[in-house]
Parts: sequence; C-alpha cells; structure tokens
Amino acid sequence: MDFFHAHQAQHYLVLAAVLFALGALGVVLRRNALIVLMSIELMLNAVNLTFLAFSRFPLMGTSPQGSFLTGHAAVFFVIATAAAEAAVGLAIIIAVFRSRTSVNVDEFDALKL
Amino acid sequence: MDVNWLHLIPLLPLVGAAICGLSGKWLAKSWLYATALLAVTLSFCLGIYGFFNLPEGTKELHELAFNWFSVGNLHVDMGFSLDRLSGTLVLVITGVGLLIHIYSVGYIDEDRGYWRYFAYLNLFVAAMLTLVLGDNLVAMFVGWEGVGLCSYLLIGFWFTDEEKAYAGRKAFVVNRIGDFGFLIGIFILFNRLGTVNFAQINTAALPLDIASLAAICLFVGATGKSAQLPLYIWLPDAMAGPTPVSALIHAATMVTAGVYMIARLSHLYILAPGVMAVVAIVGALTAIWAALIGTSQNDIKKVLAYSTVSQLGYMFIGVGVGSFFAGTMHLITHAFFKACLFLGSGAVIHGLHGEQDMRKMGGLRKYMPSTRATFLVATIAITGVLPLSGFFSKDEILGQALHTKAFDFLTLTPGGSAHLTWLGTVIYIVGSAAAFLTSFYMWRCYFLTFSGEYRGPSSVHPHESPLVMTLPLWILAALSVVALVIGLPAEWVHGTFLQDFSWEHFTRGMWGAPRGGSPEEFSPYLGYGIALVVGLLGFASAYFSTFRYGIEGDDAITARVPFLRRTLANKFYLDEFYGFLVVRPLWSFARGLWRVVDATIIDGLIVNGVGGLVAWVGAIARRFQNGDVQRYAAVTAVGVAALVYVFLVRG
Amino acid sequence: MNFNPSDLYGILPALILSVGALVVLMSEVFLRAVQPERLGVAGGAAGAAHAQLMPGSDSKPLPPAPSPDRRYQAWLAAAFAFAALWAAVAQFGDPNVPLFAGAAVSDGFARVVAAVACGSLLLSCLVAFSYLEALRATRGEFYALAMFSAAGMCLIAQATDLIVIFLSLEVLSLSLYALCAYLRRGKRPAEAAFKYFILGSFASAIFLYGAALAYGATGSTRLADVANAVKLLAQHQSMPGVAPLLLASVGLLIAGFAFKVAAVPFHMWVPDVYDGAPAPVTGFMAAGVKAAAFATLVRILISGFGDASAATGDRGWRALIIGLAVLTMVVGNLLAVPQRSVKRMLAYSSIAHAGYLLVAVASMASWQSRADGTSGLLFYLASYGATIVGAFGVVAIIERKLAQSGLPDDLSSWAGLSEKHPALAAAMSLFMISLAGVPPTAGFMGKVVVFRSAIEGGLAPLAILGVLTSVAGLYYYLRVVVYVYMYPQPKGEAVQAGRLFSAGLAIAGCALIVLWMGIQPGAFGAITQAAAASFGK
Amino acid sequence: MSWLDAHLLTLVIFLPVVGGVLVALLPRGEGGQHKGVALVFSVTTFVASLPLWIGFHGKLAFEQKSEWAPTLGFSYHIGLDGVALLLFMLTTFLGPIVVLSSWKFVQERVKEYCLAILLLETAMLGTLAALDLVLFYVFWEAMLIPMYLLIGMWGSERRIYAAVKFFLFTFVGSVLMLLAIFWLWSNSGPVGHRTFDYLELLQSGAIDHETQGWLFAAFCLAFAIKVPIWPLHTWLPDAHTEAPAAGSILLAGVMLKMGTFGFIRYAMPLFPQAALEHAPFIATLGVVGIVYGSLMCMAQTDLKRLIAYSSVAHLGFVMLGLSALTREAVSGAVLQMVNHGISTGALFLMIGYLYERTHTRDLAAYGGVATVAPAIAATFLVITLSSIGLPGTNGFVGEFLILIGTFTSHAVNHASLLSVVASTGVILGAVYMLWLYQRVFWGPARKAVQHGLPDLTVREWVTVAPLLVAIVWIGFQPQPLLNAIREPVDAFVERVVHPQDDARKRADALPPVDLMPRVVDAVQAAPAPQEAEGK
Amino acid sequence: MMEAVLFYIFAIGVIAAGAQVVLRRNPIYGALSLVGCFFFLAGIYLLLAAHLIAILQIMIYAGAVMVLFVFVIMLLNLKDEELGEQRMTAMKVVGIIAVLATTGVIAWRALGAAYPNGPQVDNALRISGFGTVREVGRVLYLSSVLPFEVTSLLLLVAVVAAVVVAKGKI
Repeated sequence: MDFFHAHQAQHYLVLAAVLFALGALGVVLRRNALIVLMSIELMLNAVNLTFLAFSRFPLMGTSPQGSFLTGHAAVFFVIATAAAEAAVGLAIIIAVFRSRTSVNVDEFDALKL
Repeated sequence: MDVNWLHLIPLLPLVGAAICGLSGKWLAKSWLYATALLAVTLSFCLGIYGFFNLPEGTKELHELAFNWFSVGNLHVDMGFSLDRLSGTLVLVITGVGLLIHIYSVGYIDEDRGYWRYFAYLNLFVAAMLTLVLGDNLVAMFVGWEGVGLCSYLLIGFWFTDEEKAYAGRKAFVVNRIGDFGFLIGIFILFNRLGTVNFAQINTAALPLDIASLAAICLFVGATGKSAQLPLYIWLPDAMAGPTPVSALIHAATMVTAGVYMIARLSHLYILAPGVMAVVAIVGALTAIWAALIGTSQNDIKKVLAYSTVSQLGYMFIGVGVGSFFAGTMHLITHAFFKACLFLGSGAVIHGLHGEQDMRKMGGLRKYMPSTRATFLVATIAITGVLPLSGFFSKDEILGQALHTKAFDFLTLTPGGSAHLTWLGTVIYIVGSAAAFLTSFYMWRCYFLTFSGEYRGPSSVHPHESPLVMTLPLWILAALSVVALVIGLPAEWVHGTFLQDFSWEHFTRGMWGAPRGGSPEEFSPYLGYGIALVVGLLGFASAYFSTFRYGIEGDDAITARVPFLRRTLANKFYLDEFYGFLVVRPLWSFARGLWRVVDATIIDGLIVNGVGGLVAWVGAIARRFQNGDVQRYAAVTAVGVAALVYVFLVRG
Repeated sequence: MNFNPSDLYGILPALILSVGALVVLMSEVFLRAVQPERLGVAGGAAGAAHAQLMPGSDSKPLPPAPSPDRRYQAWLAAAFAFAALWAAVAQFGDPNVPLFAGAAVSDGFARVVAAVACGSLLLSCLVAFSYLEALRATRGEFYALAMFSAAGMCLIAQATDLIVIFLSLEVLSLSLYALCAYLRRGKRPAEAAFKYFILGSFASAIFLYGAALAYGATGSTRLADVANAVKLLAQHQSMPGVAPLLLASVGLLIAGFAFKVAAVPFHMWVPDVYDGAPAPVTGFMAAGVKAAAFATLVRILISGFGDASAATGDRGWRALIIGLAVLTMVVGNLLAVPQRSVKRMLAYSSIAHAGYLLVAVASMASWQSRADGTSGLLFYLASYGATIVGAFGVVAIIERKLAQSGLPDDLSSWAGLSEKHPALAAAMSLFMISLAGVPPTAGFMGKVVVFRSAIEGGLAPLAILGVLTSVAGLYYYLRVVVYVYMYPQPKGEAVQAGRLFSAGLAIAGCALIVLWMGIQPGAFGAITQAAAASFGK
Repeated sequence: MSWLDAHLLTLVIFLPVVGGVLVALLPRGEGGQHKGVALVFSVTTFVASLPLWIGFHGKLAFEQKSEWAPTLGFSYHIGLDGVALLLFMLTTFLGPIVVLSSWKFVQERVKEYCLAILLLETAMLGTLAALDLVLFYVFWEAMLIPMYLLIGMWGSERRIYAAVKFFLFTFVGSVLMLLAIFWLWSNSGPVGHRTFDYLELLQSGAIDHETQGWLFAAFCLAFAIKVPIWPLHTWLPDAHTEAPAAGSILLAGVMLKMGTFGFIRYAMPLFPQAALEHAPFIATLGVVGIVYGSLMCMAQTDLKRLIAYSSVAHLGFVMLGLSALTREAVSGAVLQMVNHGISTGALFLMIGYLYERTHTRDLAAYGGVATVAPAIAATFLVITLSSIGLPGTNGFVGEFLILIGTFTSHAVNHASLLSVVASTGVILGAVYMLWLYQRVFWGPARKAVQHGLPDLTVREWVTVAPLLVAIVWIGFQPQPLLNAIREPVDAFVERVVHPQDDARKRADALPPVDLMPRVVDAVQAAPAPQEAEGK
Repeated sequence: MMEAVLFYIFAIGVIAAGAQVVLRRNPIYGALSLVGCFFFLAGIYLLLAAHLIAILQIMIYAGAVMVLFVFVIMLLNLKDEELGEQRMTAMKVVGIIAVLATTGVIAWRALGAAYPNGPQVDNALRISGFGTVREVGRVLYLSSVLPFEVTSLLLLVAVVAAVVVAKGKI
C-alpha cells in the first residue's frame, strides 16, 4: 500500500492514460457510430482525470499566477463542451441515419478517393 | 588613288536587277530589255574608263564605299579596288555579260519568265562585279555567295521541272560546302592578322603553318566555286539552266572566281608552297578527269560543261605552279571562246527547238552557217591546233608547269630528302594528255554537230538564229582570235606596240614570286611544237572516227571499249558514290536521330515519362483514401504516435 | 475582480459576429410570407430535384403555399460580417494588449487573422445567398452558424490560454459540423459532417490531452506560463519531471492542430469533408478554418514554445514541422493530380497549400527569419483565402446546377464555360492561376513572401521542394483552365439561370482582391509586417 | 526633362494594356471593332516607341525608379540598355504585324484573342525593360499565360498538349530561378537594406564560388528552357506546330529571345565566375544545338515543325556567341537575336498565310506554289535566304560575327574548333531550307495547290513588306544596331571575362551574409551578422 | 490506506466499464456501462478532492448526456442484424498499435517520470477548501471570465447546430 502512496499521482495519471487509450481504441475499432461517440466521451473524461490529478499533485516549482484550481475550472469547461459535442454528434448521427438507415461507420463511403 | 564612283560599277546592274525584278511584270518588254542592257553597258563603260585611267605606280583605283560593320577590332568595309587584274575582269564580265544579255534577248524572248531572267542576270553581274572589285575577303565573300545565289536561281529557272530544281539546289549546297572552307579561311586570317583586307594580307608575313592552313581552306572554297575535284559535280548538272546562263555563269565568269581569288591572294599562296602544289595537282587531276568524261558525253552542253571543268583545271595548274599571270590569262581567253562555244550550242539547241543530244544533230553547217563558223573558230581556239588565244594561254601554263621551280625544295615528308622537282614534269605530261583529249572531244563535238548529215527527226526543221543572237557569236569568235595577242611570248612582241598588250608584261609586278623564284626565260617553241602535235593528234582521232563515219564511228569506239565508255558516260559514278557515302546516310541519320533521341528518349522517356509517373503514383496513392473514417482515425493515431515518438523517445 | 470592460473592445469582432448571429436567429421569428414566384424561377425545379434526391427522408414536394421570404437575411449577415471586418481593420496599428488577465490578447497578428476570417465570411455569405436561394434552402440558422464559427475563429486567433483555445475551437468546429450537414441532398452532406465530427472531436480530444499535460508541467494553461517553463528548461533550472511532460504536450498540441490545418498525415478528412459540404461552406472552411488553425498553431508554437531551445534546438519542433511540410506538400499535390472533381481537386490542393504555409511556420522557428515568416504566413493566408473563396464561389454556381440535374461533379461539366459565361470563366482561371502561384496574382506574391522567408531561414531545400511540387500543382490547376477555355461546350446551359447577382458580386470581389494583392502587394505587406511584430522584436 | 520623357517607357509598356481594357469593355461579337482597337493600340505602341530609338545614346537610358512595394522590397525600376532596346523595338515592331496577320484567320473569340495579344505584348515589353528582379520575374511569368491561351485556344489538333507542355516546361525552370533571386536578396545586405534592384545587386555582396555555381545553374535552367538549349528544346516544336501563326511569330520573334536576353542580362553578369567557368559547356551545348537542330529539320515533314527546329539551330548560334565572350561574338549574338526575330517571325507569318489557304502543314502536300503564287514564293525566298545567312541579308552579319568572334575567343578553349563545327550549320542550313523551298514552291503543283492559291493580298503585303525591308536594311546597314549595343556588350564582356576585378569591387562592398540557420537570441539578431565569410 | 483501497476499486471499475463500452456489441449495453464508468470516475474525482467536479460528473454526464444517448439509441432502435458484425482490417490493427504505443510512451516517459521522487505537494492537504464549490467558483468567475463566456457561446451554438442538423429537411 505504501507503493500507492509513494506513487499516488502516477496512479491517477496512468489510469487516465489507460482510459484515454480505451477511448481511442473505441474510436478506431467500433463500427457503431454511437459507440464511437461514447468512446470520444471516454477520452474527454480521461483528460478530465489528468487535469484533476495534476491540480491536486502539482509538480515541484510550478507557480501559476492563478490558483491551483484552474485545473478544476478546465474540467468544468470540458464537461460543458462534452455535453455540447454529444448533442451535436447525436444530431448528426440522426441525420446520417435518415439518409441511409444505418449507423455502421464502415458503410459511410459515399465520399472517397 | 581614291575615287568615288567605283561603287557605281556593281550598283548599276543591281539597280537594273531591282527594276526588272520589282516592276518587270508590268514593264513593257522593250523597256525591260533596255534597262537590263543599259545597266550592264554603263558599268562596262565605267570599267573601260577606269581601266584606261589606272594611275601610274600603284595602278590601282580604290574606293571606300561605306563601313559595313565594325565590332571590336573587326572592321569590314564595303571597299572596292580596281587594278589591272580586277579591271580586266570587270571588262570581261561586263563585256561578255553585255553580249550575253544581247544574245538572251533573242533566246529567252518567248519565255514568260523573261523579266525574272533579266533580273537574275543583272543581279549576277552585280554580284560578280562585287566579287572582283571587293577589296577585302568579306566583300569578296558577298559577291562569292551572291553569284552562287544567282546561279541557283538561274539553274532552277524552269523550276516546275524537278530535275532542274534539284540541280539548282545541288549547285547551291555544294557551293556552300566550298564557302564553308572559305569562311574558315577568313577566320584564320583574321585571327592571325586582325584584318580581312587584301592589302594587309598580301603584305603580311605569315608563318608557314598559318599561311598553309588559310590557303588550303580558301582553296576548298575555290574548288567549290570553280568546280574542281572533288566538288565539281554540280557544274555538269548546272547545264539545266538556260544556255546563255551556262555561257556567262558556268563558263565565262563565276566558275573562274576561284582562280581569281587565288591570283588575288598570290602573296598569301606563295607563302604556302605545299598548298600551291596541292592546287596544281588538283588542277591537273581535274583537267584530265573532266577531259576523259568529256570524250563520252552525247549532250552537247554536257561536253562543253566538262570541257569547262577541265579548262578550269588548267587555270589552277597555272596558279598552282606559281605563274599567276598564265592562269589568269587562260581565264580571260577561256572566257571568250567558251562563251562563244556555249552560245553557239545555245543557238544550235534554239535552232533544233531544244534538242541537246548530238546524236540527233549533224550536218547543221548548211542550216546555220554563222553559228557553225563561230563554233569552229572557238573550237580551234580551245583545241589549239592552230595558234589562237587558247593555244597560247594553255601552252603558257603547260610551259610554266614544265619549267617551274616552285616545287624544287618541297619534300614529300617533312624534312625528307626526296624533292618534288619532278612534279612539274608530271603535271606537264598530264596536262598535255588532257590537251589531247580536249582536242579529241571538242572536234568530236564539232563534227557530230555540224558535219555529216542531219540525223534528227524530220519534224524538226533546223534554222539559223536571228541576228541578235548571231552577232554576239561573231564578236566572241573575233575576240577569241584577237585575244591571242595577250598570250604572245614576251620576246616575240618585245619592243613592238604589241608588248603593251602582253598580259605577262601588263601584269608584271602584280604577283608574288614563288619561293623557288620564277622560271628563267625558256624558249616556248618545244612546248608549242608538242602542243600542236597533241592538238593535231586529237583532231585526227576525232576526224577519223566521227568525221569519216559520223555517228557510227563514235558507236564503233563504244563497241571497242564498252566498259570504258560506260564508265566515262556515267562520270566515273562519282555522283552515285557521294550519294551512297554522304547524302543518303546523312538524311537517314537525321531521321533516325529524330525518332530515337528526340521523340523517344527526350520526349517520350523523360518529359512525358516524369509526368506519367507522377500521375500514376497519384492514381495509386488515392486508393488509400477509401472513405472509411476509422482508417482515417487510425492514420491520425499513427501520426500522433510518430510525433510523440519524435519528441519523447528519439530526443 | 480582474476583469476590465475595456477588454471587450479587444474582442470586438467576435462580439459583433455573435450579436449578428443572434439578430439573424431572431429574424426567423419575424418572417413575411410571399408568393414562391417572387423568390425566383428555381423553386419548382429545386423542389423536384430535392424530392428525388432525398431517399429515406419524407420527400413530399414543396408546398405551393406562400413561403417565407428570407432574402434579406444574407445581406443582414453580410452587413454584420462587414462590421466585424471593419472592427478588425480599424484596430490595425493599435498597441498589443493582453485581455482577460492573459487569457487572450489583441495584437496585430490576431487582427489580421480576424480580418481574413470576417472577409471570407462576408464573401461566403454572398456566395451562399444565391446558392441557397437557387436551391430554396435558405434558413436563418445557416448564416447564424456561419457567423458563430467566424466568431470562434476571431477568438481562437486571440486566445493565449489553452482552454480558451479549446473552447473557441469547439465553437467554430461545432457550427461547421452543422453547416456541412446543412443541406439535405442525398447522403453526402450528412456523411461529410459525420466524418468531420468524429475526426474533429478525436483530434480535439488529443489536443486537450496535450493541454492537460502542459497544465501538469506548468500548473497553468496560459501560454505565457508555458513559455516561462520552456525558458527555465532551456536554462536547466526546472524540475526533472517537467521536460518530458512539456515535450509530450507539444507533440499532442501540434497533432491537434496539424489535424485542423490538414497537414499530412492528419489530412484524411479534408477531401471527403470539402467534397460533401455545400460549396459556399467549403470555401468558408478552406479560407477561415485554415487561417484560424494556422494562427493558433503559430500562437502555441511561438508564444508557448517559441524559445530557441524548443524551436530550433536539437529536440526543437522545427524539424518536425519541416517533416510535416515535406509530407504535406508532396502528398497533397500528388493526390490532387488524378482528381477529376474540381471540388475534390481543390480539397487536395488546400492540403498542398497547408504544406506551403507550414514552410512559413518552419521558417518562423529561427529568430532571423521569424518576422519574415510571420508576415509571409499572414500574407499567404490572406491571398489564399481570397482566392479559394472565389474559386468555391464559382464551384457553387456550377454545383447548384449539378445538384439539380444530379450529375456527378466532373471536369467535363466545366467544358466550354467561357463561351456562355466569359466572366465566370475568366474569374475561375484567375483563381486557378493564383492558386498555382503565377503572377500577377495574389497567390504568386504569397509564394514569394513565404519562400523568401524560407530562404532567409536557411531552409533552401524545403523551398526547392516547395516550388517543384508547385509545378505539379500547376498541372492540375491548368487542367481546369483547359476545360473552361479549350474544350467546346456540351449541349445545354453550363449554369442554372438567374440568382447570379450576389455570387457574382462576391466572385468579382475576390478577383479584384486577388489582382490587387498580385499587382500592388505593398499595402498588405505593410500590414502583415506590422502584425509580425506581435511575436517579439 | 519633362514628365513625358520621364515616363515615356512606362507609357509604351502599358499602352497595350490600355488597349486590352478597351477591348474587354467592347461588347462581344463585334469582331472588327476588337481587332481594330488592338491594331490601333499596337501601332500606337510602335509609334510611341520610336522616340526611344531616336533618343537613345548608348548608355542605360529612360531609367525610371519608383516605389512599388517597399515593404516587400520590390521597386518599380525600369530602363533600357542597348541590348534591351533592340529587342524592345523588335517587339513593338512585330506587334501590329501580328495583329494584322491574323485578321482573317481568327474569327471566333476575337475578343479574347485581341486581349491575349495585347497583354502578351505588355508582358514582353516589361520583361525587357525591368531592372528589378521581382518586377522582371512578374513580367517573365506573366508572358506565359496569354501565350498559353493563344496556343491552347486557337491552335490546331494537339494544341492542348502543346500548351500545357509549354507552360509546365517554362514554369519548372523559372521557379528555381525565383528561389535564386531570393537568395540574392538575402545576400544583398543587412536586414532593412536588402534589395531586388538589378543594378545594386551587380555591386553588392560577393558570392562564394560554390554558391555561385548553384545560383547560376538555377538561372541558366530558366533561361535555357526558354531559349531553348538542347536537350531542353522539345517543348518548342510542339508549341510552334500547334500555335496559331500569331502565336508562333511572337514565340519565335520575341519570347525565345527572352531566354538569351536573360543570359546576357542576368545569368552571366550576376555570376561572372560561374559564367566564365561554364562558358565552354554552354558554348558546346550551343554547337550541339546548331548541328542537332539542323539535322532535326532534315527529318521533318511538317512545315512549322521544321521551322521550329531551325529556331533551335539559330539560337544555338546565339548561345555560342554569348558564351564565346568576345566583343565580336557577343555583338553578333545580340544582332542575331534581332535577326532571328525578324526572319523566323517572317517565316511563320508566310507559313501562316499558306496554311490559311491550304489548311495543311504537310510538306508532301505542297509543291509548285511558285507557279500559282509568285509573290508568296518571292517573299518566302528572301526570308529563306536571310535565314540561311546569305550576305546582304541580316542573317549573314549576325552569323558571321558570331563565328568569327568565337573563332578568335580566348575565354573558351578550343573555341576555334567549336566555331568550325558550328560553321557546318551554315551548310546544313542551306540543305534543309532549300530543300523546304524546293519542296514547297518548286516542282509541279501538288495536292494542296492544284486548285490554285490566291496570291498575297494587300493586307498581307503590308505585314510582310516591313519585314523584308528590315531584312535587307540590316543586311547592309547593321552598324547603327551594333553601335547601340556596343556599350552594354563591352561591359558584359569586361565583367565576365575578368571576374576577379568584379570580385574585388564586391569585396569592398558589403560583407556577405551566410544563411546557415543558427540560433541567435534577439540581442544578436537585431542587425545582420557582420562576420565575413570564413572560406 | 483507505484511499488506496478505494482507488483500486474505482480504478478497476472505471477500466472494466470502459472496456465494456468499447467491447459490447449492442450500443445500449455500451451506454449503460458508460454510465457505470462515469460513476466510478466520480468516485475517483472524490478521491482527488474534486468535490464539485464529482457532483457535476454525476449530474451532467451520468445524468443529462447519457439520457440523451439512451434516448437516441431508442429513437433509432436498431435491430440486432442491423448492427452487423465487427470486422478487423489491417489498418485497424495498425491503429490499435499506434494508440497503445502513444499512450504507453506518454505514460512511461512523461507521466511516469513526472514525479521523480513521489509527489511533494498535495494541494488537498495544503489548501483549505480545495475543490469546494466556493473555491472553484472563485476561479471560474474571477480569473476565467473569457472561457466562461465562450462556453456560453458554445452551448448556444450547440443548441442551434443540433436543431439545424436534426431538422427533417432543408
């Protein structure tokens, strides 16, 4: 357990990295547009986690003029953004679905070459 | 002495040419003729005026017309100089030219291209006068190429006939080959002396190599213009032109330009004795070569053409052995009798409505007496069975060749011991042989044409030409008799009033003396004797073959030596040889080069190749853009990986 | 309260645009209905085409009933765009002031970019007007979204805080996603929007992760703090953990914007999106987004990581930008060659131009050519913007015809344009020539300033590669001219009748700007050079 | 010095543009009007350019320097030295002829046609007059577009291939030159004092040997393609063959000269060491061009293609002359530029007229034209003679000067050998030109002329006559032209043959700036680094 | 001690749920496991003393956003066969490798090396009221005015965009 305490910050950061990787994999792999969208949400959350971890465990010698809570503010904005993206993204998926009754990404190849 | 009217001599015919050429189509015939003749007449008069007012001492009139162009240290002037040599030639050109103009009035009258004809003729006279009057190489070159142009135009005068058109082109191109040498000669002299004026060149002390190089290059030009081996091939074909043209250009004047040039540059040539030897040898070879061919031609003009070539060979022997006066003298006399011969043949052809084959002639003496008479005189003059002009000039040349000292110190190999003292003798023998042949074929020609019975188709009624044509014949015949006075040996005329007419005496001091010095006074009688015998032998052989038996006699010879006759009739197949060796290879090489290098390698392989490659790669590469958004995402991920790698790992 | 109302003056263009967008949205409420024929002949045809080209959707023909008259909205939007442009231009020469406690800045650089964005918005609105009217697809939201995204561009050019950058990026992106999917003509628009959206958010997530790491390294998201950290790093006075974080973050940040500027290998979305989106939108994207994205990239690299050690040092980002530039120039031109759809060709060509702009960015890395590089970049952005908006303006006129006849977009549909529409043909050729960089056009001057700065920065090989690839570019640009001028016109009208006025106005404007910048580049040169002072010295 | 004198050159350069604007404003379809305007303006341009010729006194004249884009370092600096003046006059002289020549041939898209011609004229004039490298480059490239349209819109079957090929070929070369120009700019002085001005660049900053080689190569490529020098010539036959008569005339008459002009004005004086070093190479290429081009001519069956290749040969002479670096040769080369412009231009003019009548360029179809159209035959003969350099025509003086100058050159070793080989071009020239002449004009009437041809009309006479006069006039009075170019030619030879003097001059001018990238912080970077080059 | 246990529990939860999102074929399961993932994340946030954020996470994400997702999924109600089979392409493999490599390198080189000798500073202990609404609010409303305003603009844009895109026909 003291291993955890010794490398507390790294634990959070690496967790974030893993989450980010998961999201990215989802974007690259899944052919279902909705799940691709969710994977992007995952990535954003990973970023949030990174922000928070850093704002709790700042590196030595970092002395921002602002407070250490700018990280939290950033997360706040990111959440808002994520919501906005989700809304627009879902709308687009609906539009696509309208025009071809499918949400399978690999069938969207009217535009190519 | 500087005068300001010399330029008129070439200018007047030029103006005449301009008038005839530009307005000839609309000008009334008579006016046109008047213009053309007047132009020549006037410059003739000017020539006489100048000739007889040559100042004492320098004996040269000079005019700097205008500075043509001068850059850096190259200054080329349009300068004219009229001295004894060029003066005489001016007289010959304008005089003979005038006669031929007159003759042409009758000859070309029916042709609808008459105005072109006279324009060309005047232009030629102008160019030829520039050639002889020019006081520097470039000015001379202007005339040099100008006459070439005119000969091209006049040979191709009846251009609808492919043959004639081709002949014209051939003449020009072959001449160009010569001119190429001429140009190089100019370059060499300029590069050494920084000038192109005869005055400086003739007084310059050039080292042997430069002099030889320049001389030989210029001589190449001469072989082109004066139809010497190996470039003579254009001249026989040049007979495609109207006969008066052949008389004026391809017999009397233009073809002698080479001889004139060498005489003009005598002081340069004597600095290059080796080259002089070459000149003499080439002359001798040409003389015999052409004479041989001449014996087996049946086209009357062809015979005359080859005789011209061989006579030119004599002239080159003359200048080659260092007796420039002899060469130039033969030039003058030859101008008279050869013009006469050509005009005579022209009259014959005219009288036979264009028939040129001697085998379809014969017995014309009763139809065209004056033509026959003049032709006879000229024939005698050229064959030298009787001492007329040709006899003296030719034998002067041969005698000089026999006694020349020009080659005495020449060695075959540099620094070798074997001196070429025998060269003169050899040349003399060859020349004499050529003289025999000359006599033979000229008489053969005469007999086949005028004696015996008429062999042509009965549809053709031979008739004598009008006075306008016969008059020049008579005058020329007279001249070729009278001209003998200039050839009389010095000691014959010494002290008499004739000595002023002796060409040798007249031009004394003009020429450079060959390195071996001029031959000391030798008695000409032996030479004359041999010459007479040779001439008579030729006459006899012709007489017994063709006079006796007419055409059958000639055929008998053919039957006797068929192979020889065929070879000679086909001019030793020289044209075919060139065609096989040079002409056709060149053209096919050009085509091959175009197809392979230009079309295939540069354009096909490189230019279009690169373009094609780019397009091809692009076409392949775009396949990668297959519209699958996740592939795009994957590529993006790869990109990110690369960036991160670069920053985190590589660094 | 560290907020000073005068800061608002600094972001005036963005404000004007946002207000304008709201006004236009409002105008939707007060629409006056008129008879369809008052709206021009195109309606019926458009309706029919629209019906047949919408499988899957409820396709009933347009109601003959009176339809609302939206013709003024375009001019309204244009007016606001012009106002914003004027605001940006009016601020030229003002001193550079930090805004909102360093979250943003108002400097010459940002103003020029804002001017470019507003200018392309203005012209694109005019182009879009006749386009949409002809297809009977006018909605206030279209212009509103366009203005929102322009506002985002203005903001992002000014932002000096990674979070602000991210937010403005989202503002401009989201509205553009919507604009791509705006038309309902077949599958293509929605698909384009989807691809753009997925990849766009993917990229912004990556960017955001980079921002997070930067925050970790510096404890702040302000570029100024990043710069300090970099400087400390250069002087070896920073904590051991900082360096790798900074490096990772700069990598991710570059990746995020390499995507936006369409640098190879982050370019894959460009052809599909440009192809699928409506031509006026594409033009706006090509001009505005490129300007904004490049501005931000430069802002991050120079204000954040501009220190010599980070730029041209052995681990500097210049090498990387050079690599991207090489890839981008080569691939962009190479792939444009086989294209037969003008729209797609222009898409690939915009990739290629991104490559040339990256050359300018690379030359900004070293001190002695930083000013030249900056002014070169701005000049090129302006010239490219004017050209490409005009080009897509012409494309729009052709495309709306195709959208009705349902023909594929192919060069053959351009054949003989010069016979019936010499002016259009001349304009298109002018734009092509300008894109190819042949004088006397803006494109040429752009290339001059960019490559000159490259030579100045000692990047001769890069410059040589650039000009050589631009030869390949010439080939496919000329092909358009060939079709326009040298092929006979096929039967039928090349262009749908009517509704040419505003588009013509815009195209003419672009043509004039292109010629002006090509023949009298002095004024623009002065502006860009003044702006170049934004980055030190 | 009145305002007019100060701005005369600008006026002349941009007169055609004014005409172009007028043409553009005229309503479409009124063919006559457009042509009329074009004609009026081209004639006016010529008339207006006469004072330039009269008022010229050897030195660089009619200079005008004013601001263009100071912030970018460009200046509007124009002026004419003798060489430029000759070509300038040639261009204005050919202008009206070109417009007139296509009066009948061009019937559709007259408006674009006239526009293209006029713009092209301005571009060419500007290229000759420019004294600022960017200005030069702008005009230089601007030439391409109208010519491209001329070929592509009014050409014959394979016109598009030819047009694109023409544009791409010339573009490839010039872009690298542009970079070299930038290099010169960066080298021309400290930041803020840099310049594109030709005259100042001649004096400023020495360039080390290797760099000079590269820059020279870049410039050479641009100009060599335009000339064109073997083996970069393959665009020329296509362009000439497909272009309409007017296009060919301008292309042969002026545009090719831009390449040689570039050599004598920019490439060689700017980089004298490199020029001197590579002169033998260029001279050799010139000779290759002469022989190769002539041989190509012998292989052609297409009239225009043949003449196009003959241009390759003729410009080979010019390049030989330029790189021989003697006063005679260089003067001859410059003169030959003008001559080639006149005679080859005239050739294309006449062939254009033949083509209008017979609609074929195939040699085999021709024959016996002289019988039906003697005037055409006569004029063509004169032009042919000038093109094969017969004394008394302009062609002779030029070729003679080039050859004799080359023969005596010391700057190039084996120069005399080159000159001799080049002289064979004189023979080959006669071979193919006379072959062409015989084939087309002599012999029996063949397919193309069986139904007879109308002879030259008055309009056509008006276009040909001036050229004939020029041919003969220059043939006999070349000296005024040679005087005009003496000063620049001397300067050129002096500068290139003795580069070390020039190097010295530059040495006490500004120290060089080495452009290797290096990290300097703001303090250092303020002025340009002052250390002189180490090597 | 306690913190460690909780962290590992939440972490495993986050990863497991995240994996479910990526692996589950049916979007509805994906959505639900995403909700779960968000809950675990909220826990992690609490461990990081980000109280406000944790709340927002639950409310906005697990609440609003996911509802939206589920709603859309229902709206489209995809049949099972419409989902089709997941296929693997070479490019996808390359993508996987790239993603793993990137995150791996970052985690190993950057994150791992971030704290050479353990985190020295723990703001949660150092700063009183760290992560509370009050403190975060100060930051939001005082020192980050611009982002806040831009966010408002962003949301407006989102609304308009969503409306335009989702519209039936234009």
